[in-house]
Amino acid sequence: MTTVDTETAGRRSGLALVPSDPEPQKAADYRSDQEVRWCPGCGDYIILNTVQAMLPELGLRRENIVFISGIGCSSRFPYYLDTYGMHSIHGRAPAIATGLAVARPDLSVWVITGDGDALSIGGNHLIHALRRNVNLKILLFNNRVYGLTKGQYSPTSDRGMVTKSSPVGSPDAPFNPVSLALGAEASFVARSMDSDREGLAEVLRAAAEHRGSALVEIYQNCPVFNAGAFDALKDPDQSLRRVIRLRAGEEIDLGPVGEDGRGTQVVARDPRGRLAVLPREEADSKSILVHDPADEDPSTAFALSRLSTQDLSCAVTGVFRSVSRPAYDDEVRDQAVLAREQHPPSIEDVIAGGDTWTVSERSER
Amino acid sequence: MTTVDTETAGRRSGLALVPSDPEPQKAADYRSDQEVRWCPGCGDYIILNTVQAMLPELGLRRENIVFISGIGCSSRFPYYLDTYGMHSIHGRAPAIATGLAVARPDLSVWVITGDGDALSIGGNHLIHALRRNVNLKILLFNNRVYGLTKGQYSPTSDRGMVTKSSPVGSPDAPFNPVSLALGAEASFVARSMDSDREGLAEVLRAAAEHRGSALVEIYQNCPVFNAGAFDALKDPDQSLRRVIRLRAGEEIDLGPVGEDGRGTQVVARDPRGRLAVLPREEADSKSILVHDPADEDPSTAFALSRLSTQDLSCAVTGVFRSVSRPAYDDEVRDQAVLAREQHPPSIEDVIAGGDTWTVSERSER
Amino acid sequence: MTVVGIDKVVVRFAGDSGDGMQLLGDRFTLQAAAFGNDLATMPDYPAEIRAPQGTVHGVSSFQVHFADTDILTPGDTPDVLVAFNPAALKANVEDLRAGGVVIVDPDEFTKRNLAKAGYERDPLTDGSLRHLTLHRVAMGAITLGAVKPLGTGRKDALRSRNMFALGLLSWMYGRPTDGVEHALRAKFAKLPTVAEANVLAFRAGWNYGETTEMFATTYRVAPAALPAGEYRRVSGNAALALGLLTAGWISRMKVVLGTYPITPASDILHELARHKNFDLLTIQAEDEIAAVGAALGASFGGALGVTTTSGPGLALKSETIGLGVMTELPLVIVDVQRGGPSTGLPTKTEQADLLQARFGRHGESPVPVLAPLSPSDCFDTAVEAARIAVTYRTPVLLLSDGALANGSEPWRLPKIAELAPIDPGFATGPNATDDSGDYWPYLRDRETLARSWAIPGTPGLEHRIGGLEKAERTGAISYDPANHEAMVRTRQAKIDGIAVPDLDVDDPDSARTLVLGWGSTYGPIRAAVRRLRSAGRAVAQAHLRHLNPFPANLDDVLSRYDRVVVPEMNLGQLALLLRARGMTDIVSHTKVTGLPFKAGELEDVLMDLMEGVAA
Amino acid sequence: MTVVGIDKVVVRFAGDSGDGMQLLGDRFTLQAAAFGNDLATMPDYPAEIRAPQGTVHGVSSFQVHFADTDILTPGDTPDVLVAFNPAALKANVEDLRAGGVVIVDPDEFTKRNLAKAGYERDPLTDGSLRHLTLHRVAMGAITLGAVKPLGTGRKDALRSRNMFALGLLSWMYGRPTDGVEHALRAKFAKLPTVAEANVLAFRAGWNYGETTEMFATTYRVAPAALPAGEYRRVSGNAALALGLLTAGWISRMKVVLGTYPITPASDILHELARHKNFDLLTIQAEDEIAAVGAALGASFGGALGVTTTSGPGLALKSETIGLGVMTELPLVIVDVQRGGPSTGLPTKTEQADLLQARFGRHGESPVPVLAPLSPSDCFDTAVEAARIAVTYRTPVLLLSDGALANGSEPWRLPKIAELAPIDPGFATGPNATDDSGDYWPYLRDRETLARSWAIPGTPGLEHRIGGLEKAERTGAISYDPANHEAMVRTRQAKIDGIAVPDLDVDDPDSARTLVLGWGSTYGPIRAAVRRLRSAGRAVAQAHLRHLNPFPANLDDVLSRYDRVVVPEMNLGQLALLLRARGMTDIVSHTKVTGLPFKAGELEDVLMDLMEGVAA
Ligand SMILES: Cc1ncc(C[n+]2csc(CCOP(=O)(O)OP(=O)(O)O)c2C)c(N)n1
Ligand SMILES: Cc1ncc(C[n+]2csc(CCOP(=O)(O)OP(=O)(O)O)c2C)c(N)n1
Ligand code: SF4
Ligand code: SF4
Ligand SMILES: [Mg+2]
Ligand SMILES: [Mg+2]
Repeated sequence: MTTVDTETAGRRSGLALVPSDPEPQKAADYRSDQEVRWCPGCGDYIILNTVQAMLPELGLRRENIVFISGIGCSSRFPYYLDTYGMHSIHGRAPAIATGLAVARPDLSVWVITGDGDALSIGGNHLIHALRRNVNLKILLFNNRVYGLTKGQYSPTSDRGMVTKSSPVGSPDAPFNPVSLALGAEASFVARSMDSDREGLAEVLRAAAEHRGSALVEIYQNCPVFNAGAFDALKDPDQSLRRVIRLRAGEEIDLGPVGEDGRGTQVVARDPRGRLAVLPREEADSKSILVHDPADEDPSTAFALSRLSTQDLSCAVTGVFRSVSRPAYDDEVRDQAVLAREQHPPSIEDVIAGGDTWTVSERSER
Repeated sequence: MTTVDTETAGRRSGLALVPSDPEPQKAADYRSDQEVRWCPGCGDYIILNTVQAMLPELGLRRENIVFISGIGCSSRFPYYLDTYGMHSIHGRAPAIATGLAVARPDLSVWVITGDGDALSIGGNHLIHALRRNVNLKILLFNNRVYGLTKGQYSPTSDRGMVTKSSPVGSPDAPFNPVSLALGAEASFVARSMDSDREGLAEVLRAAAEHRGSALVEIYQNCPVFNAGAFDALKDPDQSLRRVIRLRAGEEIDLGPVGEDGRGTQVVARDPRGRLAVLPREEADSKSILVHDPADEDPSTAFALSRLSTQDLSCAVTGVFRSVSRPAYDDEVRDQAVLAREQHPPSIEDVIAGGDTWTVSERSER
Repeated sequence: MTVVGIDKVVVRFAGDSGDGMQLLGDRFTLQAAAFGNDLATMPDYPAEIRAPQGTVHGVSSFQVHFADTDILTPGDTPDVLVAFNPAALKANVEDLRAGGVVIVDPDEFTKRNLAKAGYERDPLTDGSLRHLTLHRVAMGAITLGAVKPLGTGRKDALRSRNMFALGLLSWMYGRPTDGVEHALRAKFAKLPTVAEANVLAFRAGWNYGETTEMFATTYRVAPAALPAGEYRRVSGNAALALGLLTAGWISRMKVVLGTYPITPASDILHELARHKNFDLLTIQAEDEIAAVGAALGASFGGALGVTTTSGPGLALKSETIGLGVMTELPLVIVDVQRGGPSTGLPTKTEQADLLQARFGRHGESPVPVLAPLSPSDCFDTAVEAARIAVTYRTPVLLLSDGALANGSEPWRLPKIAELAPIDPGFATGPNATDDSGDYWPYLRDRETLARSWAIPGTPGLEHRIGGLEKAERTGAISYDPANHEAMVRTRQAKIDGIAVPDLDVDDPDSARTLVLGWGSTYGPIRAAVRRLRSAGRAVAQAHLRHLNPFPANLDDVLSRYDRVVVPEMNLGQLALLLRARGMTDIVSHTKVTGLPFKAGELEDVLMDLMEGVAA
Repeated sequence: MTVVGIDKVVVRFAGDSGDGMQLLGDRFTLQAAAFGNDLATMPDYPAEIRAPQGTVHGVSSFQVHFADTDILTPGDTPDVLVAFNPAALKANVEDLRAGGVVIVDPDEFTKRNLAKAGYERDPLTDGSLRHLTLHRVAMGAITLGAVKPLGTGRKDALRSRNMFALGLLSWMYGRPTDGVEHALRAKFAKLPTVAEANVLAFRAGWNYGETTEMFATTYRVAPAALPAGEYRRVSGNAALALGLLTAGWISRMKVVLGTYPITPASDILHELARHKNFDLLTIQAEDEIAAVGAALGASFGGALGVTTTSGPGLALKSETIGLGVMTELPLVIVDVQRGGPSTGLPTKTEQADLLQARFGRHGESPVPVLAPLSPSDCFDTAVEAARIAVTYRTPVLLLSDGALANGSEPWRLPKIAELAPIDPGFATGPNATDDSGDYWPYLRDRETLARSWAIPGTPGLEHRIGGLEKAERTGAISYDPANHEAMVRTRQAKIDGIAVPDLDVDDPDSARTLVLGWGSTYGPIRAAVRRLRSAGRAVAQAHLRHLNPFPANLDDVLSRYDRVVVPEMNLGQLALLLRARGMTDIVSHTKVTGLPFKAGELEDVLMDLMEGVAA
């Protein structure tokens, strides 16, 4: 698969300017020589494998892929991928990646971050990257805890969660990362889960193709400090009742599949216009929501993000929003191109500035 | 008016624990001896006057009111109010105010900030204060420009705005502060305008009464660096067509008032469930939105925030959302109270820790 | 069976992160403490993420040094190593002294485990341990047998191996055992089977020593001659937390800790979070800037604002500390130093933030700097830091480090009632000296130069402070050049004038060489000095706890010596500060490995230097 | 009418912020420049917010010093003050030399205006200006008359008063006038009436001088003997921006400026943002941390990452600069220093960030530090900073200050083609020395100790870097103690070994006293030294541009003098660094008022000191 300059429906691909590799690649090409050092059972392993399996499909030259991470267990990720990479400092990866992406249109730039890294110390850089729509793919590993520092609560932890830093329960209300991203004008927002390899690979591919910032929240199990936080979504039976998978152009449904091959529950607008999960038979068929991630108005995507609850009684996954709007780095570069066309650079002219005068030899005394 | 311990509908007031002043106060009591030094025509003057006129109505002891600001023209505000105050550093006022509010339940704590201060450098503290629902009233003076540093574009400036730092136009897409706040789980979000004294005073009062974080975005004119940015909303005729004033329990309408005393345009759900502004006669009366700021689900408030456009062809003002949820500082203090009840503090016991042993005189050799 | 009396022993336990080494070390330490030995400990965790089982990266260890005299370090070289798997052996065996004892479980030395540990040949058989005393004890198998009656599964049963080792070592060193069983039952009260398994394994270990003939000798380390009193074991982080709590207690100020987790400082938060029944609040903020901001905000409200962090966090807090300097509010900033620069070696120790603490802010913004010299001294230093912060209305920097934070030692419990109270002396009425009846927040105490401090809620004293330059006395914004000059110099004079105890010198032999240290190097320096003196060398020792301002007699003291040796775990930061005071003859000895100095290594260095002097 | 030749004159224009003082000063300066005088300027803005009209806080001023010799400062005491209103008089009159000329518009001295300015009595009549030469010129009324034909409204017409003043001063000093009218018409090309009004006012001013008999004398300042070449006037911020642009040009690297606005650094952004036609990008980031992060990210991609800020911003960037130290990537950090601590005096100048620049990071994280010594030198220093950053793969700190940033002087245009190119020397293939065929990003150049640098997009050299300690050569994560020690010392050695030109000393008379400065104090120090020499005193002068590492001959140079006087606009930060190198006999002379040194004040200080020496 070659993706250079794919312009689908007038939309430039996120990879449009990145050179492609004529040679076929395999997952193993993306394995670095570093020993992987997460705890046994950590969800990060599956995500790593999924990414390693997905990257070859992009067909990019490996040297033109860069992973930038912050600090956290998840942020060790770049070490294990045989691409260029930087394990930076806590919370700052989106800012660092912004500089890189702006300077180098020929790179596919990925950010790896955790719920603490992205949403606690790094919250500002995250929302600004999304607002500006820098061409970055941001994978947020949400294990709802600070793993690396041994288990304090994070901005996505449940209120009341008991940790070493909250022995009688966290007093903080959590963020919903998808809602936050939508409030910050994100052009692409998706959610997936470590255990859902297929779903994850799908949103990662979509993110890669998206031009602009793409935020992918990934529910990730931390068996050591927040064991089983997402178990309810992993049990096949529970998952059926709880997980909503968004698919563009399709009705949003869930629950055990009925005879018609569709979920027995649907997401529909209630009479006040708000979203609700109903048994299919109770829903007026016109009120059933058909998913449109390309909707310019993020309000429906936002409403969908609120269907997901912190207690996971309902979890919405897939691509919430994917709309086309100018990418910051493209804009900045376009300004430069235009400037160059209008005024070819002359260092001498700029140095002279405009108002100069000459002191001739004879004026020397 | 005395507001101590007003518990309306089971909701504790934002001022519940602040001592009230038996003496009547006047605006002049809140004027400090400092000469006000904004540029002539700056919207900050009107906001200052409005606040000085509103504070006496709260009936609080003046010494129990604190204004904390960051850095910016707007952040000079505390100097002009004869209360306690701190003109802190750029972007950090919400963090500093959080510490103060948590430590001192008997204070009414206000934060004064600008679009740069709150949304650029201070973005992270803002969203976290809102998420935690700290009992702070945050007034965001949005003039869509960095005033103090002489006119660079800000995170609320129009894309394409020409400033000294963007001579060919800003490449940044702006935030919508109300959307951002709602995405960050804010329990109270409102918007008003410098010139709309009455509307402003109203939302300020509501903010003061709200327990938890209250964000009030105030459109503020900067005649020097972004002159007339909000003029379209000030011309009475234009304002009628553009400004939507939200009122709890009322239909959301705008436009010239019809014979029935109601606006000729309404906000209604379109068939896909999204909000739209329509002539009243075109709207199915059931689809007309009745404003419910207390709706637990912020989705409708979010949708309303999207009706406001950056170009001000439509501007929604008033209280978007005001819901009751635990305030961080109350929670933290309640934990302490509970802890004290369960284990009265004994410094000696804590110091001893549990595992002690005694070295007696005789064991000395 | 011989029983040999010895004066000290250093034992190190090492195994996989999951093998319970910290619990084992902890219990063994408590036994020594209860017995009355003096002791020091040093835990060592693996790199921050749990590595695959059985690899060298995943090894966790705990070292205990206990003795019949007062001791100063966790020991340079272990006498005994209990290695629970080949990786633990590999990671630790080189540290042992020649002739040291190694206890291993031979069943763990399978091909697979050896390979995981990176051994090409079996060290138990290839002769590489010839210089050591090797004991093979089937700890796993015996434990399994011992707990069999409980019907526990194999994997769970093996978890009690650490208690087997505790039993065995307790027997070897004649430690009291009754406390142990009691403590285990209490710890696992909710899991009685686990408790029982641990007790059975512990007994099995003791019995193994008693019954088999593997160990020909047991040892006795007599109790140490510690000052009489009630003691506990305390780590630096715990002592620091308790010091902060105590400062709140004796000042009657609410303590508000605003912090963001970071290794190796997080445990201070964890400790304080447990004491919400005191007038204390902890705020886990969104980042370090918010953390120090919240602390400063609380201070503005009349609380004792505290923030705790490590180097990277201190860097982030710089700007806000500057605001604290300008607003002249109390604030205690604790930096538990770790290996740098950048993320560096986050779990290792270092003293390389001293210059950041002194100078890491823009403008002229002096702050007092203190450093504790041992784990228990973290308590006193924290109280002292708070006292200075409140008395002088200033941010104070306290520099702990990874070695202090996680190390522990016996601590004679302080008598809280005997501590001098701290008095915030809040203003209660107008103070203007011009009969205006105004309140002047920047009117200063003549002696301390501390400004007047009125807190919100005080009627009639409403005022505003902030980061812009303040007019002398009134505190109004001032752009006046002369005022700025005066304020800059006043802020400096205030810090320079802080009352600091004189530097004590220990110099029984009128030496020509002084060893001067600061912070956690106290233990190894003192131990080295003792050794030198036993070897008949005259050497003086002094240790700085106040790094800004320095003790008033410092220049005097230093001038009395031909040379001053300054050992530091950095590239010579204290040495730089001393030279900047015009002191010559400073010999900087530095080491930056992430590990504390060893007494022996310092002894050698000092010896060489002194021979140089003599020559 | 007498025409008097003089060698220099200092003129200050002062008025309300809205009165166009900066434009006036600018034009007058350009005339002097075009005439061939040497010159220096100093604008002074009011506090950051526009104050109410007519108040002292709202006064804006512009000082120009022009002369027939090369000059070094904007002048200590103005010879002429043009005050557009009472507030402007009040704010400035005390700075004038005795006998100086004051030009005021008497119509402005209304009761109301006097009150706004805080005058209780009219200074024009109360005798308080007795020691000065007062000229009352109805600038407003005459301007109104002059522009009447255009039919402009009163308020707009009065806006041209500044050009009236320009005309009058041009006449007084015999400045060429043709350029002015042309320039005004060009500037207001889109507003022809305004252009015409300005021209008419300008002519009216000239004619007023020529016609009335108010001024008995006019003055002539001959052109200065500047080296031949093409000149322009340049401010420090503009020169700095152009230096960065030029560094990109000669290195063929894209320049990426990541920055966040802050006074007095913002103009560097403003200048560079205008040159997007070069291979240059500006990113106005959300804060200072993001700004330096973006710059470092760009550097990682092979660009020249640059970030510009002032003290508070530098504090925030500390942690990320540490990452730059660890990853060993080029990065230029410009700190335009202002009055501190905290928000301090944001529009004033100071040199108090030197120690922050040197030490304001955790761990041992050395970076080179450079400081330009005049506005035009900002160009060379920026090029030099970039050269060091790229050659040695290191963050470099450049310390400008408010006085340099906004001050201006004539600048002989550099010949870009003659500048030595900067070569990033990107790696293109594997470099492992062990025939593994691997790429080792931390393999070092033997001479510079710079590491190998492969940028993304280079096939086969894929690798990861980051903030954890790196293994020597391979750059893999390493927790090895010996490796850490080696890396800490190597990073230090790399910076210590940077090639820095020797310190030049100007010492024609074999003096016993050396004056050593750094940064923007060059002008006043040099001027003071000249005066002393004219007075027959022997005094040597040297100025440091490299503050880390210091020039290799520094110790040598200093040791040649009995005493070294170090004037600084801080509390003695360079002095501290010098003493820390073991230098004694350092006399620190400090001033922290937010204002530059005056030559006269330094002359006095040095004179006193030398008398002391002599005594
Ligand atoms: C400036 C700074 N502050 C704090 C830390 C300590 N720290 C490292 S990672 C982390 C949180 C990690 O949580 P998360 O981002 O959720 O990642 P996880 O480990 O859970 O994958 C913290 C607090 C640091 N390294 N640097
Ligand atoms: C750490 C820091 N960075 C930058 C600045 C410079 N600065 C001061 S205010 C400001 C922006 C002000 O904009 P805004 O918050 O919108 O306030 P306004 O002046 O428009 O009211 C900036 C960039 C500073 N003072 N401190
Ligand atoms: S602590 Fe949790 S997140 Fe970190 S590596 Fe272990 S399991 Fe994974
Ligand atoms: S610059 Fe703008 S925001 Fe600032 S004081 Fe002037 S008018 Fe107001
Ligand atoms: Mg996490
Ligand atoms: Mg603004």
